[in-house]
Amino acid sequence: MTKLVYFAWVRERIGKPEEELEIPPNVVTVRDLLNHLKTLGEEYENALQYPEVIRVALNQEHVEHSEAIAGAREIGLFPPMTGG
Amino acid sequence: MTKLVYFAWVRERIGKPEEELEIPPNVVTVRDLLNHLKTLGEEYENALQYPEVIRVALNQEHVEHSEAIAGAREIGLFPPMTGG
Amino acid sequence: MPEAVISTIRVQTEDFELQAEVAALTAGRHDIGAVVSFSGLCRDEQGALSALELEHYPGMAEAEMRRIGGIAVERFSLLGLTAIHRYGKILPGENIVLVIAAAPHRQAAFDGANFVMDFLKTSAPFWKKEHAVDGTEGGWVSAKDADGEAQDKWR
Amino acid sequence: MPEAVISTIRVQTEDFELQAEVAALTAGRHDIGAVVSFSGLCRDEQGALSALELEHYPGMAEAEMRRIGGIAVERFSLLGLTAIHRYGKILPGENIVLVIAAAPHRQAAFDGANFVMDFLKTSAPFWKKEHAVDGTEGGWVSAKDADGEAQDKWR
Repeated sequence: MTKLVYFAWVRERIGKPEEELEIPPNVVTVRDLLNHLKTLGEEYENALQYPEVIRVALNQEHVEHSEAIAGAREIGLFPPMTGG
Repeated sequence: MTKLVYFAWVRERIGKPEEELEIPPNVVTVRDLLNHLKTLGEEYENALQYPEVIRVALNQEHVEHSEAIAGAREIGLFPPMTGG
Repeated sequence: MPEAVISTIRVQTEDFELQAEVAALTAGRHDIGAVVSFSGLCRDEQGALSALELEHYPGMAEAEMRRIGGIAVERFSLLGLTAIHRYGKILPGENIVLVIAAAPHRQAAFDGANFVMDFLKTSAPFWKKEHAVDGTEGGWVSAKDADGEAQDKWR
Repeated sequence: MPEAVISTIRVQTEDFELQAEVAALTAGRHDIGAVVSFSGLCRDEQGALSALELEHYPGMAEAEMRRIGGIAVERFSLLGLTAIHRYGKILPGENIVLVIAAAPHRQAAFDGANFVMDFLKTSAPFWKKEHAVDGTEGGWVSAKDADGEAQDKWR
């Protein structure tokens, strides 16, 4: 099981701040994960409609969509940052 | 009579912070004034040995050495600024 | 020569005290010649905005601020760095973020604070939601292209 | 739209309060999104310096600071500007100068404060004399070529 955490409008659209998910073995990269999540229901499809804008952190570190997710205990999905 | 005011090492070398001077009519520009002052004694010669480094203000505004001094009530002579 | 230190990294709901944070950086030191502080405040957008709601990724926000700060300390040879970011509801006129950079000379302090702000904007996991004065949620603030471009000056 | 204002120009012997000066600039305003402060402090030059003695041209110092501030307010569309310069004897670790620039957005505030410092260094009539720890006068500080060159970035 892997912990997924969501923020800002990704969190609002998916409808929960976090969850534990079993990730299938054919899901290798961040990009694979985003495509996989979109199959889990309308709320995911809505949140991840434009996957290229979604920012992803593995174990609280920014990664590219090409990165492998193997070994990640916590995966964060969120929109581009707007702090500061 | 024109008021001359001196600062920093210009003041120290001339030996006074200010004085009133009668400026001869053939002294037209700032450059003329610096050359004239050098004739007034050793302390002026010492202070104004390298006239090109001396900064000059007419009525408390920076001017170039080519500027005419006509009409100045107060002329300030000082080294390059080192505040901030 | 005292060590270059990231003195303070904090994510908090409460406001910060500029003077106290500067004093914490400079107290007892005689090698600091320049301190630059940046305070980011909530604007009311010509009266349209009643509040900002700041969300963050706990843990990662601090880690990312510390990472950016470490790069700035090294790159600009800073003698001290403070970065504090608030979260929760913030009203117009209130502080959102504080960055302070201390250095021997002025340009390093200016560059250090400016660099940290540019990267904090696009890399630290914070998100702003607007609340309009008419009671509606104005929605999530969109990331600005200008913020990404602002980083280009550091390449 | 409130007027752009140079809120404060002061030349004084006593120290200043950073927090109070920032508050004076921002109090009651909801259009300021960024405040950048620069504090210049006296360094001890690896323990060699016991104090700086700051001399100034009374009247002209304030006028020149106001002139430089006015250019910065216009050029960077600042919403407020503070410039305070101390004179007299200043010990290592003490403040020498404070510049604060307020603007809607961050880069204008950074640039405004940076610009004012660059021009204040070379145009405001202040002079520093060093006092060495061994009791001797270290002499007048020489103007740095780097300070003239720092202005070139604003051309």
